Amino acid sequence: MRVGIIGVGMTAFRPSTPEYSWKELMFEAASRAYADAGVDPRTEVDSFVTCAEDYYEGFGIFDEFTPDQIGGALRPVCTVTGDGLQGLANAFMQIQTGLIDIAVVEAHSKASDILTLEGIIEHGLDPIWNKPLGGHPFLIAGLEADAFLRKTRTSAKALAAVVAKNRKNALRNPLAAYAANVDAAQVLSSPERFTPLRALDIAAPADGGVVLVLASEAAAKRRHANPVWIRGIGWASDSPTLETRDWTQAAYAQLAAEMAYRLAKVRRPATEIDFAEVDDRFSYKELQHLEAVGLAKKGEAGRTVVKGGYDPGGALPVNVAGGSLGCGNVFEATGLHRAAEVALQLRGDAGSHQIDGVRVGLAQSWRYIPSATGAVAVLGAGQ
Amino acid sequence: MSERIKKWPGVELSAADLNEGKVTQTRFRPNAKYAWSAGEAMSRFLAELQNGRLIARTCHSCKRILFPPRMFCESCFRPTDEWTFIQDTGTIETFSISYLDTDAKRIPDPILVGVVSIDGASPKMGMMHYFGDMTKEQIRIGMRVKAVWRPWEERRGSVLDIRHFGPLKEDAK
Amino acid sequence: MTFLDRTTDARRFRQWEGNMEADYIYTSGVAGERFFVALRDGGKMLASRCVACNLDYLPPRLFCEDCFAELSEFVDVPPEGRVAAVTMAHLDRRGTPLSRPQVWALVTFEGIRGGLVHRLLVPPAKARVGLAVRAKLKARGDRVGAVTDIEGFEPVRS
Amino acid sequence: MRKVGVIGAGMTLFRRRLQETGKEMCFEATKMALDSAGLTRADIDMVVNGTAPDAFDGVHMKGEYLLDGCGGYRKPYTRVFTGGGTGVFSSIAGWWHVASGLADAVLVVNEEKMSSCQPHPQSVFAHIWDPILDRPLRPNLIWIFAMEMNRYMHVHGVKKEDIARVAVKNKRNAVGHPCAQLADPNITVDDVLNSEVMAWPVQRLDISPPSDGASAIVLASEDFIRRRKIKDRAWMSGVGWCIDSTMWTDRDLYFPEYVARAAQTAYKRAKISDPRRQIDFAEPYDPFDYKELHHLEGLLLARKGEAPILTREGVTERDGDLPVCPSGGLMGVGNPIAATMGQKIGELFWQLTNQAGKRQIPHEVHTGVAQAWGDLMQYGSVVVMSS
Repeated sequence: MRVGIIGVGMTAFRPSTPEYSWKELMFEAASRAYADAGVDPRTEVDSFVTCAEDYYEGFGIFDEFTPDQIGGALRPVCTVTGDGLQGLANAFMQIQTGLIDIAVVEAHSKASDILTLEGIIEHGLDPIWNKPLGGHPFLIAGLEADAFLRKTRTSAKALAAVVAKNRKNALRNPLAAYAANVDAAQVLSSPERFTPLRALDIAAPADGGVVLVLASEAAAKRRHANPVWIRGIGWASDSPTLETRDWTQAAYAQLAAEMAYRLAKVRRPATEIDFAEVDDRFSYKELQHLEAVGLAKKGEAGRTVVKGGYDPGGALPVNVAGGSLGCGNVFEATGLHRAAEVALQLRGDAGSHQIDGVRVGLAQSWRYIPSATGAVAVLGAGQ
Repeated sequence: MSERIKKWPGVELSAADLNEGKVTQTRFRPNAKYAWSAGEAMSRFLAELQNGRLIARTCHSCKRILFPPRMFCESCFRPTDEWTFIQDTGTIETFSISYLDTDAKRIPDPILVGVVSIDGASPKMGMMHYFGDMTKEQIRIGMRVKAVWRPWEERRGSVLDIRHFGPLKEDAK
Repeated sequence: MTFLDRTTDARRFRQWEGNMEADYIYTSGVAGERFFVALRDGGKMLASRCVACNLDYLPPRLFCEDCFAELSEFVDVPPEGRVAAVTMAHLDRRGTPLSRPQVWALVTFEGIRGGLVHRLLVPPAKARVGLAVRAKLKARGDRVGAVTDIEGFEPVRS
Repeated sequence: MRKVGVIGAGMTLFRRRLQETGKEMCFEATKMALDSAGLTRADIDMVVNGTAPDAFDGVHMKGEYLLDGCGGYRKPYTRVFTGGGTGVFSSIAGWWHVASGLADAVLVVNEEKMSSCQPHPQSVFAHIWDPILDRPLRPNLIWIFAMEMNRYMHVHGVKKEDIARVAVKNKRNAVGHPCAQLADPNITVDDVLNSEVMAWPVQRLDISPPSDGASAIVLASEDFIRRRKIKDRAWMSGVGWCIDSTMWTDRDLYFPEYVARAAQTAYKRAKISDPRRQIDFAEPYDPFDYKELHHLEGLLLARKGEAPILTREGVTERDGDLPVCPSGGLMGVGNPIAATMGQKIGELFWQLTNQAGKRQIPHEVHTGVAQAWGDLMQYGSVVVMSS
């Protein structure tokens, strides 16, 4: 049975949103998604999946605070403590059981509610082996970037090219929080943070919400919807133990892509996929992820980005909407935002950052520091 | 299950093993601080508490008067329509007589706490709060109560601007 | 946007402060207990051995994450390791800029799966991948049985 | 839709404090479940983890931390979290992994290490409330149970001694459970009624205290079960889940409507039209003794206000007409929130495959229901299983 996306709703991404409580932010994204899908959540939605982590929200049990603003009160709602693409995978499976026709996936960030972001991320480190050392948690990204750059012989210039591309791309995305006309030289002269990463290599946090409405093929047909199909989806985790995981490549993204390609019957991703939205919350991650999902050969992503191969007009447009470097880090909503952008592109609804003639797109996610978990979705337009 | 498995896993520790460091361990207190945006509905709610008033939102679709107020109706899934003030009197829906404080420490004088449905809001809609000016023998479900407000200068825009709910003398209304 | 009433006076928006803080005690666990007692009392590091996979894990584990065997054998970690990845942190754990960057490394050991992420006790200019290092331990009397009993890794030859 | 069966289960001891790290506890329960199903980690396609607040274990993104212990290394792995409802909900998530056709064999692993939090897990319960409406009042978690219990007692005129009978029954049932923390063969109704008052009407022996523990089950498709010639299996014939509004002070707490909705969905899927007649035994969520009664009514196994009467008449005893919590429940075995899957789904599996040993219901049983409850008195998750 095929499963399609029939509704997309997003708020703007902003560094802070004092005018909204987290509930009100979720309500806006949900309202937009239901209007887009033409669906009444109170009578037509069979299942709601929200994606959230307690410490990002500041609640002992955040699941309590999810139903009302998405139309889920006294309805089947659950929290997937994962990123939005994992939530999408679970809604996809629910529909595949045949018992659910229409499902909703929600993810958001109210990062501006957090006063001590480093403290929250640090609290995710292994309490026996890592947390007592007292380092900033981003040192893990610094170490991984070092291992990746060294192994693939990628230059710091390539990282700067990723940042410049994504922040410039965001200038064409009215929802983006951190659009800027930045060039590689500015990135390379920004303050050092976790060598080889500089300040501008690290996506800044943002608030924002994303809601997608999914339907079975039969339900989509009944509603005369023109869905974007979830042709394949996969998710996987490498070791949670920092010391034993693979530091040079994103094994989780490779495994997730293999699963998604198997379901989507994609055999040669580099030729079959027209564009990609991948996690770039640290600049090197975009390159690492492109290689892991098979859209670049090992060691080549860095050279390709420098040559403009991932620009909107390049051979493989990557993060045309601006990525997290341009839109802001929306934490667990990051992956769902990627899927939403791919869906809008495939519908031809991406506005001034629309790319022409795209039929198949890839969305990829990572669960941020300190995880080695990620997901991949292959979306396709038309029949 | 029980028949086939001989050893059930788990190494039990005593409080002393942990607290006196008889097993190796790590201690930590996370730095996890927040300032939640109150947003549209709660900002107004808090401002009105500071004014000594309770405010609700109406939904013209289901005809409910929603308290605590929200900008959307969770039943109709539509934006709510209007602000409306409600009373500061109500009825005890349920209560507890607590000999425990927040840290589960025992206290000699119990806290009276419960849910009050507020007059003027739709039936059963209310808030959790303390009860005062009554004994644990006097408190009962169905009892009529009224907010006892802190003096104006002590109010901060918080549910604590109400000191507690005390008995309502109906004839004095 | 999606509401019927909106405030345009930004001063009216309130924030509410709070936290998610508590005190925690984490036990080292079954495998961790073996490691930290040996570190504290014997000044040495242990890895746990998976016979089935022919692997030695550092940090030691109660179970093989791959074949899922319960691990009960322990072996000594070689005294000398090498730096496999390195970074200079310019911010402390609270995000405050440091006057002198901290050097951090992933240190691996010959024949061992894993390693340790820890401080590298060299000036930033001398921090490099491939450097041969050994653990610098606190004095016996100062060791409590925690990963902080290791002060960091220092070059074998300075 | 593909049929999904439970083919193995395991659990650790439930104790106030265990030395194992959370991931070590997960490993032990997972290994037991795999061994009992005759499988290895290599046979498993996907893994689901269920664990309640990160603030108990004291690890942000706790699901990631526990991953290797759950057998999730280099596999598709997801954590789900619906408060206390996770105790049964994670098995529902496992069910859709298999029923969708994406996986043939799935591990579901639940864990809680509540002893990490000092001085008492109560201190992190302070964070589960709405920060603006509730937290300023510095509520204790037991308060809301006391409020719900009081409302339930008030509406139906229930006496405390009828509630205390649940505690007695479950602590006695737990005597046969090898993992039990709170079994007591000699406890009486008077013991419960004379225990110290915590937050009236809740007394010390009305509550299941916090524990450390983990539990795991293995789920598989019908095809996999046939192919592997697996004998001990119990089918998940119906699942349902439902959450009520966050605004708990706007609801009448005397009846758990969300449990009833979840149960109706599960019964419909299991083709059960008359639950009281068609269901042979139940494992409702019982972190407090009154919750068993409340949930029996929510599960439509008793009319509103009838559950205390059934209990008084012995209907819910292990040898009664409708055995309830034959495992010993949370009241008898312990309450490491999500890990109580061991007494709920685990017990249904063990009873339906005749492996419950000293706890085996003396008469034949074919269909059981398990339920968990959580969040701000608003979450119901229900699973019907049949032999």
